[in-house]
Amino acid sequence: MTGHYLVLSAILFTIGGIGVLIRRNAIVVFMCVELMLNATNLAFVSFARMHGSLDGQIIAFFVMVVAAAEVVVGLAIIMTIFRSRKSSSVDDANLLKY
Amino acid sequence: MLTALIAIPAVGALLVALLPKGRDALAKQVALGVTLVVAVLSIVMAVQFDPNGKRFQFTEKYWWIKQFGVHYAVGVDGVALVLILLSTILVPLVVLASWNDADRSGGVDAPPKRSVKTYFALLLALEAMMVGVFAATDVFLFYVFFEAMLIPVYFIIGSYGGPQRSYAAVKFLLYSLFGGLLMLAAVIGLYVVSANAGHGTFLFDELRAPEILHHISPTTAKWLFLGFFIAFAIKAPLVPFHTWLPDAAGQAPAGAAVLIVGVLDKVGTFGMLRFCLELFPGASKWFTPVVLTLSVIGIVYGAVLAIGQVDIKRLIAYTSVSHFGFITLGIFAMTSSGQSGATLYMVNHGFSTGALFLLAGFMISRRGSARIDAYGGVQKVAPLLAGTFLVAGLSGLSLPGLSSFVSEFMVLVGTFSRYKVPAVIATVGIILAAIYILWMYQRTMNGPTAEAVKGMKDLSKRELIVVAPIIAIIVALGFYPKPVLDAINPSVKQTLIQVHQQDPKPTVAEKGSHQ
Amino acid sequence: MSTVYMAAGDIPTPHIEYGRLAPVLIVLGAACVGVLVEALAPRAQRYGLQVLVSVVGLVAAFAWTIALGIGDQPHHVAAMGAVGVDGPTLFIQGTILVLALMSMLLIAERTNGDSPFTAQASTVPGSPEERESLVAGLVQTEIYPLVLFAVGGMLIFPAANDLLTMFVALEVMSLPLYLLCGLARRRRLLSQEAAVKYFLLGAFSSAFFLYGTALLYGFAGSVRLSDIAAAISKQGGTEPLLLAGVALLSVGLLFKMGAAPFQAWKPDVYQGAPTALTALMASCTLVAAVGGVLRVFYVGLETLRWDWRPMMWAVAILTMLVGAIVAITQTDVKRMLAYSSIAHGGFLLTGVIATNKAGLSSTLFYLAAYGFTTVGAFAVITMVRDAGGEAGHLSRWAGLGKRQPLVAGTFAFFLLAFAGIPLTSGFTGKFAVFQAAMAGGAMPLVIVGVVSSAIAAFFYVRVIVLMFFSEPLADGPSVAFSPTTAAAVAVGAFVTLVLGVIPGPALHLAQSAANQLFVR
Amino acid sequence: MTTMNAVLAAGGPELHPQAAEGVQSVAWLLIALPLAGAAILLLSGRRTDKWGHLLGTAMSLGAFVVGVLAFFQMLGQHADGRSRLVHLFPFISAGSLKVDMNLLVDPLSISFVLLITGVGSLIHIYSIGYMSHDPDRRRFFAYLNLFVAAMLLLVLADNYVGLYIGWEGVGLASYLLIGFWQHKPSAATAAKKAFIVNRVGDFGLSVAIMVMFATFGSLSYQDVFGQASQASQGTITAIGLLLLLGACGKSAQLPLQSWLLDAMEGPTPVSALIHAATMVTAGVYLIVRSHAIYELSPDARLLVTIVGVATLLAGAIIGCAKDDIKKALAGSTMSQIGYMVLAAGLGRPGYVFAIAHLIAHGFFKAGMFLGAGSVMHAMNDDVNMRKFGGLRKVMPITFATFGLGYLAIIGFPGLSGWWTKDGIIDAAFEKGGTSGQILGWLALIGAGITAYYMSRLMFMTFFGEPRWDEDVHPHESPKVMTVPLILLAIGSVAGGAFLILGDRFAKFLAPVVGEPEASHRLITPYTAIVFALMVVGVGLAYVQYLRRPVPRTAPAGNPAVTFARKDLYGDALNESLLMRPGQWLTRLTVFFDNRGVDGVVNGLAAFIGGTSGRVRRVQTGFVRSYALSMFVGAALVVGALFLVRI
Repeated sequence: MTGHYLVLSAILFTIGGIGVLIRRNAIVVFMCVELMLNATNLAFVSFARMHGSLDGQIIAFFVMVVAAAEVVVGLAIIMTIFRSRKSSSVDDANLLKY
Repeated sequence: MLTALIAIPAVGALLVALLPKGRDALAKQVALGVTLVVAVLSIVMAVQFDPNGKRFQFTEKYWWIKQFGVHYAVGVDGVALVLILLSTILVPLVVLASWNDADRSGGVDAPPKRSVKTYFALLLALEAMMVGVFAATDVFLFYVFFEAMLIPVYFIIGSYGGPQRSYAAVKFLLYSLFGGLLMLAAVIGLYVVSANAGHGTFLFDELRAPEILHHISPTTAKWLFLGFFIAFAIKAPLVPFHTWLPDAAGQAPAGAAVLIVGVLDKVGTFGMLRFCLELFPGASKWFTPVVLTLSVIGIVYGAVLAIGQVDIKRLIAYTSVSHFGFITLGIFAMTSSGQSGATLYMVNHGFSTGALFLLAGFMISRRGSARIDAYGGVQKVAPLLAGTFLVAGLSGLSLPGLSSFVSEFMVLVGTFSRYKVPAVIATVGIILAAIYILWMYQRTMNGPTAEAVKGMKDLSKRELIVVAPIIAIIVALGFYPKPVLDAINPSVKQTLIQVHQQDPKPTVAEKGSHQ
Repeated sequence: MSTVYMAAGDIPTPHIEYGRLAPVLIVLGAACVGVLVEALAPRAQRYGLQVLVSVVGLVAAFAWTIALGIGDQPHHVAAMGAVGVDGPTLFIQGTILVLALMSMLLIAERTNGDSPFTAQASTVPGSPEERESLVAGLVQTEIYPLVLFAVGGMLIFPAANDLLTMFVALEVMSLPLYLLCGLARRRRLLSQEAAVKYFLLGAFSSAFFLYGTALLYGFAGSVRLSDIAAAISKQGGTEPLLLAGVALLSVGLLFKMGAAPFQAWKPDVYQGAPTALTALMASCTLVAAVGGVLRVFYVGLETLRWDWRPMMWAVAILTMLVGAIVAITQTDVKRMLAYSSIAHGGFLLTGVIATNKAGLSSTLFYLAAYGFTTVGAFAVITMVRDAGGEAGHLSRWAGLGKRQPLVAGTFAFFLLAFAGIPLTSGFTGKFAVFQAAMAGGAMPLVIVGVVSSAIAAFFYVRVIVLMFFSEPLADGPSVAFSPTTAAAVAVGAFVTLVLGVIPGPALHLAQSAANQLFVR
Repeated sequence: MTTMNAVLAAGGPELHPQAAEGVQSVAWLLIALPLAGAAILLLSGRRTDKWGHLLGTAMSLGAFVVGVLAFFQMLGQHADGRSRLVHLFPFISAGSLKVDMNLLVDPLSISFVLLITGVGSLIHIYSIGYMSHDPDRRRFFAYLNLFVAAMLLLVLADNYVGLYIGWEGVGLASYLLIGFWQHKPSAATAAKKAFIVNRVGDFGLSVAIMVMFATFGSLSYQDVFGQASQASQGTITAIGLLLLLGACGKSAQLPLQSWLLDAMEGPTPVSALIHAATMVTAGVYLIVRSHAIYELSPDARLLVTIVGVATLLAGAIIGCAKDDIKKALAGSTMSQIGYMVLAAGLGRPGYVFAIAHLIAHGFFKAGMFLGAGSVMHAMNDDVNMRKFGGLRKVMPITFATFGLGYLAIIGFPGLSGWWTKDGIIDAAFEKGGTSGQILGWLALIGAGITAYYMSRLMFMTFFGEPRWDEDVHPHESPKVMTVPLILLAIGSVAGGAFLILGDRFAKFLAPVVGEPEASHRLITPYTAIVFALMVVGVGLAYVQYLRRPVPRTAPAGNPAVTFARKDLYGDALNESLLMRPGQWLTRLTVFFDNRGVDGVVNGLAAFIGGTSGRVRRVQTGFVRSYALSMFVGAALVVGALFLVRI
C-alpha cells in the first residue's frame, strides 16, 4: 500500500525536476521546485505510516513552513528582476556566463 | 651558525625592503654589507669544519610543526658546506655586479626604472633560502626552501629581466612548481612510509636508517624516487626537462642568471646526491641506466644546442645543460671519484659559468644586445673584458689548469671505471665544448672591431673587483682542489656506503685476486 | 493505528541545553535585535547600531564558543540530540564566527558614505527612483540582520545531528544569502541575476537534499544520523532506499560546497554578488557546507564508506580538475577566484575522503586557512576600483604592482597561498590534507591533487604577471582605502603568514578538536 | 705473455725512480719561472710594456740554466739512478683515484727540457727583434712564457694527468699565439681550428687515461708501465690506439693534420717554436714515453708506423705545392714528424732515432722558420715565394743559416738530418718482413721528395732573379735576430753527429727506453740510395725553379698539383664530412629543441588552455542548463553508488 504512495511521490518529484529543466518562466520553475518539495512530503508521510512513527508527519510540517519561507524570498527576488527586466523568463537572465 | 647564515640575509632582505623610497644607494650598501658578513661567516664556518669529524656538523634541531613530525633541522656535511660557500661567495659578487642593473634594467627595450631596493631585497631573500636549502637536514624543511626559493627568482626575472621576461618567469615558475609538487607527493609518501614503519619522521638521518629503508617496498621506493628525481631533474635541469633554463637564464638580469645557473640548479643535483641516492638506494640503482642515458644525451645534446645559439646568454645556458649532464653522470656512476668529481663540478661550474654570465652581462649592458652577431672584435677595445671572458670560457670547456677540468676529469674517470660506453660518449662533450666556447669567443671578441662596439669601455674597477676573485678561485681550484675534495670525500663515502656500492677494482688487480 | 499515536503525556518535555547552544542563540538573538533596530531606531542611527549589534553578537558568540572549547572535553549532544556540540563542531563554528566577523568588516565598509549594497533593493536599476534613493543617501541596513541569520544557519548546519535540523539550518543559512546576493549597489542587473540563479538552483538542490532525507528516513525510520548509522550496521547497506537516499543527500550537500558537477552556480553567483558578500559565501558558507559534509559522512554514513568512497573520489577528482582548468581562461577576478574556490573544494574533499582523524583535523585546518586567505583576497578586490565600481576585469589590474605595490603585493601573497607555495597557510593546509589522504591510501587522489595544483598555479601566476610584469594602464584603477577593509586584509594576510610559518598551534587546535571525532 | 715479460726483463726501463736531489729537486723552478713570467706579464697590464719582453726572455733563459744544471747533475749519476722524482703536492684524491703532482727528471725528459728551453730561449731573443714594432709585444712574450711552462710540464710530469695538463696547456698557448693577431679573421679561425682539432686528439688521450685508470688503478707512469704486462692484449692495444689519436692531434698526423697549415697565421717565431721545434713533437714524446704500452701491442705499433709513413708522404707532397714559404715549411714539418712517428712505432731501435731526429729537427726547422721570418721581415711580411728570389745577396746571414738548415733537412751527408733520418730509414728496413720493406721504401721516397721541395723553396727564395714588389727593399735583419739564427745553424750542422756518433744518445736514453741490441751502423745499404734520391730531388727542383724563370703568379696546375695545393683535400673532406653535417645537425637540433621538446611543453600548456576554453563554454549562463547538469550529476551519483554495489 505505502509502495504506491512512494511511487507516486517519486513520479511527482521527477515531474517537478523535469519541470525545472523545461520551463522558462521563473515562477513556474519555482512552482516545480515546490512540487518536488511536496513530493518529498508525501514520501515522508508514507514512510511515517510504514514505520509507524510520528516523525515523518512532523517533518512534513517543517517542510511546509520552510517552503513557505522560501516562497517569500523567492517571489521577492523574482519580482525585483521582473521589474528590472520586464521579463520573468529565466533564459533572459544570461549576463553571467562562461 | 647555520641559522645565522639563513637569518642574516633574511633580516637584511626585510631591512632593505623597508628602507624609505629613494634611498637606493643605501639599499645597495646595506645589501652588500649583509652579503659580505654572510660570506665571511660562512668562510669562518668552513674553516671550523672538520672533514674527519662527524658527517653533519653545526647541527641544530628544534621542533617546527610537531603535528606533521617536522623539525627545523639544519646541518652541513662536506657537500653542503662547499655549496653553501659557493652561494655565499657568489651573492656579494652578484650584488656588486648588478649595482646598476636595476636602475636601468639594461634590456634592449630599456623598460622604465624599477624599484632598486626590491631587487636587492629579493636577492637577499634568495640568499637566505639558498643557504637554507643546502643546510636543511629535514626533508620537509628542504622542500619548503626548495619551493619558496622560486618566488624571489620569479620576481627578479619577471620584474628586472629582458623583453621576454614574463614568459620566461612564468615558464620557470610553473616548471619548477610542477616538479616541486611531484616532490611534495613523494615527501608525503615518504612520511607515510616511515610512519608505517613505526616512526613517522622527516629527518634525513632517520629516514636513511635501515629500519625505514627496509620497510619501503621496491615498487614504492621507485615511485617515491621518481617523485624526487623529476623535481630535481627539472631543477638541474636534465634533458628533456631543460627548456625553461635558456629562457630563464636568457631573460634574467645577468646577476640573477648567475644565481639561477650557478646555485639554484645545483639544488637539483645536490638533491639527487643527497636524497635520491641515500633515501632510495635500491631504486636509484634500478634507475641508473635511465639516468645515465639522459645524462649522456644531455651532454651531447646541450652542447650541440649551445653551438647553434645566436644569443650569448642562451648559449651559456645550454652549455650548462651539457655540464649538468656531466654532474648527473658522475653522481649516478656511483663511484667515489665520480661523485666527488660531480660535487666539485657543482662548485666549479658555479664559478666558471657565473663568471661567464657576469662578463656576458657586463658586455651586454654596454652594447644593449645579447645577440652574438651584434659583436665582433671586442678584444681590441676591451682587452680586459675579453681576457677574463676567455679565462671563464676556457674553464667552461674544462681546460686543464682551470677548475672545471679537475671535476670533469674525475667524473669521466669515475664513470668509465664502471660504465664504459657512457663515459666515452660523454668525452665527446669536450670536443663540442671547445667548439661552442671558442666559436662564441671568436664571433664576439675576435675579428675586425664591429662599428657598434667601437666605443665600448673596458671593465670598470667595480666590475674588475667582481670578476677577479672568481677568476682567482677558478685558477686556484684548477691547480689545488685538495681542500675542497677533502671536505667532499667523507660525505661521498657515506653516500656510497648507503647505496652499497664500492669502487670497481682495477681490472689488473682483479685478475690478480682471481689467480 | 491507535498504537502509533502516543499519548500526549508520553511526549517528554524537550530539554534544551542553552549553555551549549549559546553561540547559535546569541547570533540569532542579535539578528532579532537587528530586526527590532530596523523597526524602531531612527534611520540616521541605524547603521551604527546595526554594526554594533552585529559585531557584538559575533564577538560574544565567538567568546562563548571558546569558553565551551576550553571548558571541558566537548562531546555532547544538545537539544534532545538534535545538535551535537563536540570538538570539530566548535572548531568549525569558531572559524565561521571569526570569518563572519571579518566579512562583516567588508560589509560594513563605507567609502565616502558609499556602502557596497544598494540603497533600496526595490528600485529598478537605472530608474529615477534609484537615483533619488542614492541622492537621499539612503543606506540599506537590513543586510546586517540578514547576515546574522545566515551566520546562525551556518552555525547550526555543521552541528545538526539529524537531517531535519540540518535541512532547516540549510534554509536559514541560504534564504538570507539569496536575498543578499541581489543587493549590490553597482551592476545591479548582474547582482539580481545572480540572486535568481542562486535561489532557483539552491531551492532545486534542497529538494534533492530533502528527498534524500525522506528516503533515508524510509530506510532507517529516523532522520537522526546516529540512528541511520545504527540501521546501516544492523541491516547492511544493501537497501536501494539507502543508496538512493545517500546519493540524493550527497547532491544537496555537494551543491552547497560547490563540488563538480554541482558547481555551476558558483562562478555566476560569486561574480554577481556584492564582493563583501562573496567573501562571506566563499569563506563561511564553504566552511559550514564542508562541516555539514563532514558530519554526514563521518557520523551517519561512516559505516557505509566503502560504498560512497569511489563516488566521492570521482567527485573530488572532477572538482579539482574542473576548478583548476576552467579558471585558466577566466578574465574576471571574482569569477577566477570562484573557480579557484571550486578547486579548493576538491582539495578539501581529499581530506574528507580519508575518514580518519588525520583527515578530519587536516580538513578543519584547511578550512580555517583557506577561509582567512579568501576573505583577505576578496577584501583586496573590493579595494581596487574603477569609476564604475570594482575593477573586475583582469586586464584592468595590469601594472597594479607598480602603482600600488603594497596592495598588489598582498594580493600576490594571497594568490601564492592559494597556489600552495610554502611558508603560506595554503601550503600547510594542502600538505595536511594530502598527507591524510596518502595515509588513507588515496595515492591517486594525491597525484591528481598535485597535478591540478600545478595547473591552478598557472592562473594565479598569470595574475601576478599581470600586476607586476606588465606596464601600468594610463587610466588604471585606483585603490579605495577604508580602515575596515584594510583591517580585514591585514588580518587575512597575517593569519595566512602565521599559519604558513608557525602552523603548530593551529594544527594542534585542529587536532585536539578532531581528537574525538563527531559526537553521535 | 712470457715473451713480453722476457722482453721487459731483458732491458726494461727503470721503474722505480729515486727522490731527486740537488738542482733536480728544484726542477719545479723549470716550470715556475716561465709561468711566473707569464703571470706577471699578463696581470701587470701596460705597466710592463717597456721591459716585459726582457723579463720573458730572462725567465726562459733562467729555465734553461736550471735545465742545464740538472742535466749535468744527471750526467754525474750512475746510469741506473738517472730517473729522479720530485714530489710537489697531491693533486686529486677521491676514493681509489689518487693523482699527485710530481715531476720526473730522467734522460728523456731532460732531453726535451734542454731542447725546449734552449731553442725556446733563442726564439725569445729573436722575437725581441721580430716583434719590436708590435704594440702587444708584452702579451706575446707572456704567451711564449706560458707555452714554455706548459711544455715543460708536459715532458716533466710523472703521470698522465700532469702530461695531459701540459698537453692542453700548450694547446692553449698555441691557440693564443696562432690567434695573436686576432683582429684578422683568418688568424682567429685558424686558432680555433687548431684548438678544436687538437681536442679531437685529446678525446683519445682522455679515454686512454680512463682506460688506464680502470685497468691499472693508477695513472703514474711507474704504475701503468709496471703493470702493463698484466693487462689483456685488447686493453693494451686500445690504450695504444687512443694514445696514438692524441698524438695525431698534437703532432698534426693524418687524419688530424689539417690545422697545422692554418696555424701559420701566427707570428713566425711561434711557428718556429711551437709548430716546428717543440709542441708538435709532443706526440712523438707521448709515444716514446709510453713505449712500455706499445711494446706489448704489435698492432698498435703497426698503426703508428702507418700513420707516420702516410703523414710523411702527405706532408712532403703538400710541401711541394705551396707558394707560401711558411706553409711549405709547415708541410715539411708534418712530413718530418711523420718520420719521427714512424721511428717511434718501430720499437726499441727507433726510439732513439725518433728523439734524435726530433732534436735535430728542432734545430734546423726552427732555424729555417726564423730564417723565413727574417725574409718576411725584409719583404714587408709577404710570404709568397713567387715574389721573392735573389735574396742571397741582400741577406747573407739569413741565407747562410737557412742554407745550412736546408742541407741538414735534405740529409746532406754529415749534417744532422743525415744522421738521424738515415737511422730511421734503416730501422724501418730492419723491422723486417713485407711491412718493413714497404715502410722503408716509402720513407726513402719521402726523403727524395723532401729534397725536391726544400730545394724548390731554397731556389725560389734565395736564388734566381728578384721578383720583388716595387715598394719592397730587402735588408738583413738586426743582430738580435741573426744571432739566434747562427746558433741554431750550428745546432743543425753538428747536432746529429753529436748525438749519433758512438751511440751517445742511445746510451743516454737507455735507462728510459732500453738498450738497443746493436750499435748503429753509420753506413747502411740504403745510404747510397738515399743520397741518390736526394740528388734526384735537388736536380728536379733545379731544373724547374732555377733554370726556368719562376712566374709571379702560380700557373694553373694539373689535378695532382691542385690536389697538393688544396692540402690533399683535407679541409674539403673535413668540411663535407664533418662541418656541413655538423651544421645541419646543429640546426636540426635547435629546431627540434624549440619545436619538439619545448613544443611539447608549450603544447601541453596550450592544450590545457584549449580545454579550459572549451569547458568553460559549458557554463552557458542559462540557469536551466545548470539545473540540467545538476540533474545529470545527481543521476550519475545515484548510478555510481549502485554501481559500486554490483
